[in-house]
Amino acid sequence: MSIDNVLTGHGLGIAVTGMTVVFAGLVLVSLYIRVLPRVLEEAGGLARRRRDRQATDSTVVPAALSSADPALLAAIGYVLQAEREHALALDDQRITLREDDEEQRVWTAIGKMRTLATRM
Amino acid sequence: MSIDNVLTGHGLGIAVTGMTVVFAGLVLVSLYIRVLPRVLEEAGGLARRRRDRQATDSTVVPAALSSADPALLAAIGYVLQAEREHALALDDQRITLREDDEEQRVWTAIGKMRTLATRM
Amino acid sequence: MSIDNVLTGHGLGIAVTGMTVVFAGLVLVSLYIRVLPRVLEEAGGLARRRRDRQATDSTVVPAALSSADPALLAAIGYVLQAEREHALALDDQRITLREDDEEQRVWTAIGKMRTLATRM
Amino acid sequence: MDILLEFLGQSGFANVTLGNLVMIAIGITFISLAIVKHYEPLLLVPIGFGAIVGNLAVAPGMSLSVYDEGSVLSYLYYGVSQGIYPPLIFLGIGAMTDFSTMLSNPKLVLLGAAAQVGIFLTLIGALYIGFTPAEAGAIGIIGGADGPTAIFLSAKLAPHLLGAIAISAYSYMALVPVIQPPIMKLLTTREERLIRMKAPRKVTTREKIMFPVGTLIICALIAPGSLVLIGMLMFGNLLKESGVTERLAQTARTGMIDIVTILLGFSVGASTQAQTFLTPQSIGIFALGAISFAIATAGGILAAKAMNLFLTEKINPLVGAAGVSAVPDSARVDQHVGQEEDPNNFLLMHAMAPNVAGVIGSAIAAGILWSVLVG
Amino acid sequence: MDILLEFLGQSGFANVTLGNLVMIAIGITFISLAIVKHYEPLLLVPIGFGAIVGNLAVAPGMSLSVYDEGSVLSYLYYGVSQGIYPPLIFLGIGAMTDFSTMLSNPKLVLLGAAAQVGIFLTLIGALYIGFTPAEAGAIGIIGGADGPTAIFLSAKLAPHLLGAIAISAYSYMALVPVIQPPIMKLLTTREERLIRMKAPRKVTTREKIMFPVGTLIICALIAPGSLVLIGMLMFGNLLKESGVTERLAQTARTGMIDIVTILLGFSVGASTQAQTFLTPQSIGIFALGAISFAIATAGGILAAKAMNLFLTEKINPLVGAAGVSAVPDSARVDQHVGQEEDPNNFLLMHAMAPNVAGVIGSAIAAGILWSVLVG
Amino acid sequence: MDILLEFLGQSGFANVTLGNLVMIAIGITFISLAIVKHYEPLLLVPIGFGAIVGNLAVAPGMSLSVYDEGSVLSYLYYGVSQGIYPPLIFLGIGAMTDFSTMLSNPKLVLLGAAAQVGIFLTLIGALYIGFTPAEAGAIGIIGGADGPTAIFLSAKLAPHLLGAIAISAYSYMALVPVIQPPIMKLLTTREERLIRMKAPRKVTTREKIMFPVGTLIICALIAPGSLVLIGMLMFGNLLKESGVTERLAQTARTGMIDIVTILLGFSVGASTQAQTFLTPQSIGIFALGAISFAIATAGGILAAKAMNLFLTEKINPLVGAAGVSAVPDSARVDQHVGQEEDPNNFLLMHAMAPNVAGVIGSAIAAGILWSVLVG
Ligand code: NA
Ligand code: NA
Ligand code: NA
Repeated sequence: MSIDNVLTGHGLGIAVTGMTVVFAGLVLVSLYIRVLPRVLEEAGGLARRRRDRQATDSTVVPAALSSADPALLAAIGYVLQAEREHALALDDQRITLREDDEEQRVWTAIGKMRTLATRM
Repeated sequence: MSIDNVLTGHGLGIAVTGMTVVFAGLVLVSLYIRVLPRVLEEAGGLARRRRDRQATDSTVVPAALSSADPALLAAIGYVLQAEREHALALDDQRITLREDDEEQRVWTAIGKMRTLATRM
Repeated sequence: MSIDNVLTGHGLGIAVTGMTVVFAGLVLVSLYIRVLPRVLEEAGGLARRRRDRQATDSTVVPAALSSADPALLAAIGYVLQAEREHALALDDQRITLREDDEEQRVWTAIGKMRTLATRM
Repeated sequence: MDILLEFLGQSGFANVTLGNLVMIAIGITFISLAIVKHYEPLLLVPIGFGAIVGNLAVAPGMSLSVYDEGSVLSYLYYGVSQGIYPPLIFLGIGAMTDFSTMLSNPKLVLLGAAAQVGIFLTLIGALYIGFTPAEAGAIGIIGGADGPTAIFLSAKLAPHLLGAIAISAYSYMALVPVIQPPIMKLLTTREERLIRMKAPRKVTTREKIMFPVGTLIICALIAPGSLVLIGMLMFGNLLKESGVTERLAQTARTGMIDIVTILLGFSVGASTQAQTFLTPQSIGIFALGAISFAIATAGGILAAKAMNLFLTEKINPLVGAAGVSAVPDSARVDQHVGQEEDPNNFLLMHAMAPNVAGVIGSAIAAGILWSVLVG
Repeated sequence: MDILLEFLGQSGFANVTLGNLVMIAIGITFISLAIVKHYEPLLLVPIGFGAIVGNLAVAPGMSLSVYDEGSVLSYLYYGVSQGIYPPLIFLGIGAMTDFSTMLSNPKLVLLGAAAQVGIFLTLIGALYIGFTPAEAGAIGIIGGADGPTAIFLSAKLAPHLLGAIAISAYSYMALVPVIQPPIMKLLTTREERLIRMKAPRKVTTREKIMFPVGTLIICALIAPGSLVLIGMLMFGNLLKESGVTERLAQTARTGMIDIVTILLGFSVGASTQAQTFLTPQSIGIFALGAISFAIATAGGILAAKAMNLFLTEKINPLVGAAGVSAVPDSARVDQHVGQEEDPNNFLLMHAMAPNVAGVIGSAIAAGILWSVLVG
Repeated sequence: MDILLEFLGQSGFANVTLGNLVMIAIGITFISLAIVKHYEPLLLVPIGFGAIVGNLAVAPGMSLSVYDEGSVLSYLYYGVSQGIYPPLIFLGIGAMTDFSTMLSNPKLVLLGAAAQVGIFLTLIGALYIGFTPAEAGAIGIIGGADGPTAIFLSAKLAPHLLGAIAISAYSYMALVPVIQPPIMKLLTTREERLIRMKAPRKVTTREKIMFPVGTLIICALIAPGSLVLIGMLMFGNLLKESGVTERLAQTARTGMIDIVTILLGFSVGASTQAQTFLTPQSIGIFALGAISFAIATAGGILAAKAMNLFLTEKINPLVGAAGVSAVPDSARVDQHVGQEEDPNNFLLMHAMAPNVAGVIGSAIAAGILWSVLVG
């Protein structure tokens, strides 16, 4: 047990380097996710029209409720949770056929294709 | 880039051999599946009696409907599809105990065996 | 084919050793499971109070029914089986959050945590 | 044209032997039995199809078969040849097995020990015929009526016989409903077959949790060679019974065991190439395997009759036959034979006790044979 | 301070090249196409993300990339480089494919053979450009429009080109809805595209069970190199159709194929490091790949037209284009193009027959190329 | 008789040491804690049972333990010793983690960085005690409170300490509800613990999709050694969020992670043989591990307090403690301690942000240590 071990092992240098790089990394991630919504907002004109149908909001509890009655919160949370799980269960069954149009109903009619749909 | 490369590499020979063998293979497969139902028909006397319960038809849309109203087709297809998926979901739960008789009901009564049923 | 092969191969010694050890092992297992309930009974004072809610009985058909009408047995077995499978299906969804208190309802309310709950 | 001729020289038509065709026919037979008779389909279908594939893997100069280095089949077979798949199968079996009946019937455990006599008498028979001690041990284990255990031990003691031993073990396991009833009827009286047994007592969750841990320690101390098989079996069972690891148990008993079963069955089947499989040795192995099953069945029944000499609450000796393992077919056969005499006699839950005990017994026997006969 | 500087010298900022950035951009493009256009998302997302990871794996002195011995990525890539993943994918595909339409339309099988002409003409083209025969064979297989088959053959014949061939194959498979329609319209008349085909007959369970066994035997006899791919495809299908192994089929078509797809896609993507990927060869491979798809499409269509010369019940030549495989996109494209002329013409079920026949055809072609060109 | 005696000489009774019995007792304790206290059962049950198995694997001359070449356990352990399992676990975690709270709280990410100070101060402490730099780095990572990351780095830097480091990391992660609260109360005032935080904003699907790609690129550029761990974490998350690969995400977060968890936990447990585990070094590692967790907790809390000096919307410093990772126990502890002061204060969703950021932070730290300290 000796401080020499620390010095010989470059302990301080490694620690300083390490914390510097960890902070640098997470600061960059932090900046990235801070900037992301604005960039998407601005760049999003085209994409938004294309994908409006898909962009669903996350299930974060809205601000107005954050200080509300906990029982209410619990109830809302439960419903969100349940719906999400339901959706997940359905997702599980979903396949990768394009779901966007008329066409789809026809595929379904054939009743043959489903199993092939996830093929490589 | 030169035709010599093709000749040196036996390109033509390989291509001819390849297409010949691919065609030979798929012609044989084609003949096999063409002959199969007739062979089964003829050889099937014994087997048919034994397995009548099992031999269910595939869900191909019958000929008479092929030029029918597409909405009707779609509806039939949907039902077939749904039933098939339902069957599949059940299958998933099925185990490999013989399902053929009285005996079975007793096993079920015990309520112990199920998990062991698929044992090696 | 000769009895010499058996002698040279120590066949009898292996067989005697083998059966001795197999019996020794299963006799010990037999004693262990015979002694187990009594040991648990005696040592169980503290543990029992702590875990009373959990200790559910196995689904073995109770003695009184063992010579009862087989149809009744079958019916009971079926219900037990069905309930058990239902429980299993639910289990499948269960996660490893502690399920023991008030606290839990709050987690549920958040509706965010579930997916992380089984994290390493 | 040269290329076409050369190619045809490599094709199956030029290289498949009569032996291969025989094996392909056997593979088709396995598949048919599984589909028509519902004999162990989860194993006979993969093994049968694997046998077809393995006996078509005969092109000279191409790395195809399980025995060719670097072939895909050789990678899949690695889990067999190194004994990795059997413990993983046992993990899944542990996660699907309810040991309650055994826990409530400790004395029936002994029947699972008695049935292992088939293993050791067969070993002597195999030595007599001229097999080496290691080979004889691997052949004897067929009498354990437990596929994964047989594969595990063969991989250690006699890898060159693995295919024949595995096929023999699974064949007779599939044929348990054919093999056992005559022996059961021969060795028991009608009065014995009519014995009704007392319903088992309730088993607590705590017992079920402590069972796998204690059993592992006992078995591994007494027969270290059984550590991996029994360790995995009990690990799976603990995952099932702990109440807090259900999602792991669920995966172990569904996706995981299914994947391993597919790979194990297919690659064991693919290892049965006629060139290495159709030998006089294999015929000897099949003959010994049949004897082994018969002796094991008799051992269990006679042990039950012997125990009855000392017990006031008699055991129905039919349940002794379940000690061979072959879970759960063997226990179902007991039930069936018992009901031929008395349709209201439900032996199944009693037969499950020696049945699962037989699995443990065979694994211990395999551990002993491994440590005595290896190297 | 020295440590910080030294560390920075190892960091990505110092080592990522322009080529890596290009590949990262390609990876992002793949992911975007999958999400926005829904092109083959189960493959493009893993491949795209893998390409990003692989092109960030450039720190000198650290074992990171698929090409560095002992790295995690190298272990995951092992299943690609040894050709293990593709047969396992085929197992799952077999377990999810219903061959009914093909069984009821035997003559349409030939269209799946005709489309393989793309493979062999591309091989000639690749030889012409200057690739070695083995390389040319691996490149030709892009025209098979079958990812696992392309990876399997490349791993055997030209492992150094595997990344480019796989990416090319999957790219064009994703682009089938863009590539095929113009060719289809060019080679067919409006009258031909209006042809309605007779509905297929019923197929019995027994036919479905006997199909995989017979097909395996035929294909493996005629082209032993296709044994593993077709063996696994038919094994999966037998598990599905046998009626007694549904739990194995279910696992093969869900958990098992998903796991393999994740590992295969990700590690193929990660193998596309700019240092080995951005070469003139890759450009040649992409160009040849496009030609290959076009020829294959034309081959299928022209074969249908040729067959119509002899048939009384005409085939709609559009379904010939499905012979390239790219299941099921290619069959859907046929349906779509057909409905542009006649919205009540349902070609899809007819197109599935050459579509799945094309999978078998490509696997046979791969088997031939492997045995002719290896070593 | 000789055979019986010889066999007994190999049996566990003759070879199990007192140390093995101690380890078996520890294994049983782990299982008990998991079942009774519900501490991290998905890991403590496999590790505990593995420890029992590993300490019974002591028969001389038999290939049983994870350290014996060719043993089944050694094959299962390969995924640990080569660092393959941890990234696959991360894949599953990514596929089950919702990063929404973090995306809506970018500044809380910094708390996940601050908590990594525990890693580096522990490294200095380990050097001081006399461990080599590589060993010290592996020990420090215990403070990352992340099992897979700890195993991954130990496998690279100090494989001989892997068992002790992994057990230490998982033990303290299980004990987070015991370790953290006193430190949290010590370092915060009642007023601070009462701070309510603004509800997070909504996060769009597009943000969630772009997050994993951008984060991977940033982290891998700045610390290439974190590529595999963060790459897999983000890959899993992209599969989850892309909306087109849900079936892959579903498998990654269920069957796949379960299989890997079973194998990882069991084989890590089995590696803790008394002969290599019960050493003075292990005691040092456990002591340093406890210090590491305490420092990390303090680091996160103090960083939150420091940030509050500059922020108008104050952070509740309790959420800083979640920066250690130990997801999600640590975040739940924050919630719990916060509610002791104000039952209507819901900190959990806020605590999840530093919690998941801490996972990324630890992976970056592991990447740095790997590249700085490796051979
Ligand atoms: Na047995
Ligand atoms: Na094709
Ligand atoms: Na951390």
